[in-house]
Amino acid sequence: MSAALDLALCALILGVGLASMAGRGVFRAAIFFITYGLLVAIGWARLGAYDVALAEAAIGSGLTGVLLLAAHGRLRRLRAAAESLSRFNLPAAIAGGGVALSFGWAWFALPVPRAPDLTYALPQAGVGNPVTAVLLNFRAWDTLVESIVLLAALIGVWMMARDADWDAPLGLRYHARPSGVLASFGRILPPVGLIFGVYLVWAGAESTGGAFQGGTVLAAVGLVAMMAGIMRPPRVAQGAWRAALVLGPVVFLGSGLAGAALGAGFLTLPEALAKPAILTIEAALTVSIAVTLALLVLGPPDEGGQQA
Amino acid sequence: MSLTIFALTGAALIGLGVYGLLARLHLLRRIIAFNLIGSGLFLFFGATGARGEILDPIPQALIITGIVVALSASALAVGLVVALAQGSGRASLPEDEDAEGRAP
Amino acid sequence: MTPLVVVLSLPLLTALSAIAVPASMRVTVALGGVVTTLIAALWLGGVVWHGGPVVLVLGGWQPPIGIVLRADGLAAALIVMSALVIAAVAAAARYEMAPTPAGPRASFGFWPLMLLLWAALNAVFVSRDLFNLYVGLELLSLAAVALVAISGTAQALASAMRYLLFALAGSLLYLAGVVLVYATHGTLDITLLGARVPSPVDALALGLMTAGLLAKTALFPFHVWLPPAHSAAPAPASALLSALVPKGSFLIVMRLWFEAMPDLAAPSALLALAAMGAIAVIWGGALALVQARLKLIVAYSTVAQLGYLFLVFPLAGGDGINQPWAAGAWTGAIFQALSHGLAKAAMFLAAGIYIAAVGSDRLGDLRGLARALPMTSFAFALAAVTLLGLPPSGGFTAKYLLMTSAFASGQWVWAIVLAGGGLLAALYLYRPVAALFTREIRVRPRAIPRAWQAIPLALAALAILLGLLSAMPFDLLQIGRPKPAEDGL
Amino acid sequence: MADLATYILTASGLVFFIAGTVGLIRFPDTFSRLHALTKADNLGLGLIAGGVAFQTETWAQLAMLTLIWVLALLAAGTVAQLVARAALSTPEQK
Repeated sequence: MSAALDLALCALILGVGLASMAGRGVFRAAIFFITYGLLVAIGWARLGAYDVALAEAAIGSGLTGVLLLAAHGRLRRLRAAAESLSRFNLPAAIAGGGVALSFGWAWFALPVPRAPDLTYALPQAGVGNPVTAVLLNFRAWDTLVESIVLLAALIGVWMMARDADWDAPLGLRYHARPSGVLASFGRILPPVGLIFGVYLVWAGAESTGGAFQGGTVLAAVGLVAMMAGIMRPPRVAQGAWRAALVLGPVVFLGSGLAGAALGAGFLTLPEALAKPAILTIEAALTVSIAVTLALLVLGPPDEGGQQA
Repeated sequence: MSLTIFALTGAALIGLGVYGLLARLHLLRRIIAFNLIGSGLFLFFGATGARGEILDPIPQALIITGIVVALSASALAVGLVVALAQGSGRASLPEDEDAEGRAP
Repeated sequence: MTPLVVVLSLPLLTALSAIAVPASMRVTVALGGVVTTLIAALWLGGVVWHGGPVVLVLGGWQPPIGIVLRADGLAAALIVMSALVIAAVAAAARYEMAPTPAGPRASFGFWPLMLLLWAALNAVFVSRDLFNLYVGLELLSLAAVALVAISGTAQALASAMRYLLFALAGSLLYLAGVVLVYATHGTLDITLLGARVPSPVDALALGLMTAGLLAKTALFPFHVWLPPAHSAAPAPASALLSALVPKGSFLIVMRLWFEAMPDLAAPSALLALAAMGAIAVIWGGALALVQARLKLIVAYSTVAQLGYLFLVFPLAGGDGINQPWAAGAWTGAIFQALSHGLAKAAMFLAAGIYIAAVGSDRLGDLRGLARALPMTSFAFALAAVTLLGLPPSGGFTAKYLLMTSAFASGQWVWAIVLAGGGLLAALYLYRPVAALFTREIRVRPRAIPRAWQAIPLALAALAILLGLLSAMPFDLLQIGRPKPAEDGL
Repeated sequence: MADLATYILTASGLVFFIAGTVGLIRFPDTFSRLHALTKADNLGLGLIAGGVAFQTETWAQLAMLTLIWVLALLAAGTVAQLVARAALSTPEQK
């Protein structure tokens, strides 16, 4: 029964993935990709990887999808959304087929699994969720660099602004009618979303959740609030926003350096301090991730998009 | 059995993404192709991490990191596509259009 | 606080500060960070030289649970070279990326992006964890792509997009190999992988990782993105991109083939790597010959000069690692990476000065500029000496070591490539040097501060010094070298 | 007993989802499609949530289930409104 369910799910994933590559029009491709991401998230839940399922649904499907749709809207305005017709491309098919076959072969050629033994390490990690333990303790350096990759992408996106627009607010303007449905939604959602986002971070220490998943929810709340006209999109020149961008990485790096200065070692969390330290780092990271993600979706400063 | 299904689906998705990356020229479509390859790879990875008696948390953590990195790259790519279209009115690379013999 | 921790964290911390502080303080903060990190890098070089490799077990977690960083002689040499290049680039960027010539957008972005690129390079040079290397490479690539796009022209944006497509394809190929490695061996640590139980999947994993890294290193035939991208960026950014960025991915190729999976280095695979390098030397040189713009000549020369690096694989890899000539070839390749980094940065910074002076880098517009900008033009000529491999430069030491190994091993075909590449370099560098030093003067150049003119000269002089004092870096490179061959040449 | 209630409620929820999907595919224009989608799917989701509610062990789980349904309801209503408005302003889009 369960294998049949997985088989059906995977067939659906493949079908929707195919539709996002082969279908007509970039807009459809983006919609299919979002659907695809949600189905993959279900797949992750089937594999028992609930943290990954959340990350895939929130970031892989949701945020990436919003980015794609926003870009499509801008391209349509620039009359660059149309796509030339595509014929079947045999060399590409051979390459894709070859890659797929070699991974298929690799699956059956893999030796018996040798996962590292975490039984002695996990109790010292400070958190009960093993995935959070890996992310914020065992492989904290990965996570620190990763949070900076996100920030580098944002600085890169800002570099796409036209020089004349540099002082403009970030992103295109959206005007919601003050009495409209979106405005009311924008007023209802933030309190609920805030609680849920914070809950995800808090829960991530012991069960499913984490800074990236929670930060994504908070970013979405902020974006809805901005679209509803409750919050103004920031400008690059506003120092408080830039401080929020770097807060998480600075706290993370600072705690790592504190470990080195106190003699424990760079990025070392003494067992007694591990839990409060991880929660502090995660709280600061969540703020920065939420702001960075929201600003990534808004895009570079843009004056030209004034429209009703 | 289920793990094999997921792993082979992952493998097929990687191949599908490679096809899209090579065959489609619109840059948004190529960004989606990159994401398909990435997520197929992660699915394959997740299946390998689930083979033991307990679910290995390290692949899960690596996959979450990978998802965030993929989003960062996609965001930069999407920003570049829009900026490129602002300047040239096109969302594909010039040499690809030449190869196709027509501009969209 | 060890120098390794400072070298890793200070560029990051400075980048974060440069983002957060107001515009008026940005350059001061960034330069302060650059100087301090440079000192820490030299300190690290000294520590490694005297005390051997520096190892950092992050969080106290040994692999396969945690990540280990290790600064051996090779990593320390690259860290010191990068620090010198970046210090020079930062000094030049004070003039070129100031808000007045560059605009508020570019002058905001350049500093954090340069520092993030630096942090990524240092992280890549010392990391022993394959997935951590992936995250570091992504930071490197995204910062590099953003630096290409910083000039904002349509051509720069198209070049940046092409670069990003290659970089992402390279990342995914590399990541695919990493996934297979972990699935097979349950570890990502290079040292542990060196002692792994071999599996049939290893060859696929190594092939995928290498292909991805070659795309990022711009080895022929994956080089098409490099010249337009490197020439479209502002000159200080071009210097970073050409001198430093490809060295990160190249170093990982070396770590994979010499340390993680040396048993898989079949002669045919090593030959293929070097053959692609040889074609890059010839093809890059030939294309540099027909360019009309200085920055494009210098960028195509990067394609050629990176090709030399790959000659190391058949000379020192696989079974050859125990041969007497292996040490020479291995050291020669690293010398090539170091001297090319210094000389290429000098050339791009000189090109930036010419563009600031006459507003163009077309060879026709540069005629006679040596009279107005003698220091810069002398620097360009000195850097050319290094790229040609003439004594007493670092480039000479590099090519001499590679050539002696080629003869000693009987693989004289690589010696022909080295000689032919040198000849081509002489031809394609003769054109700009001749134009600069001609007697006629076309235009009256804008005045350039003398301190700015001296920056490329300092770098070019270091590239020469590398050859004069080659005994010192030679000793440093041997520290922590995989399986040092006892009887060198 | 609880299992039986779950079966009945989720099954009837699924029927509504199928009906909504058929409507989405077969109806001629944006507005009638929105009808099919929002009404049928919200009801379907409510029934499924109701069915799953019989399997919850704590009040917190029940509260979360309710929250999911309410949020989905709100979001669907808002989005339907926005889509309809967009469809009104660009009549050539199907």
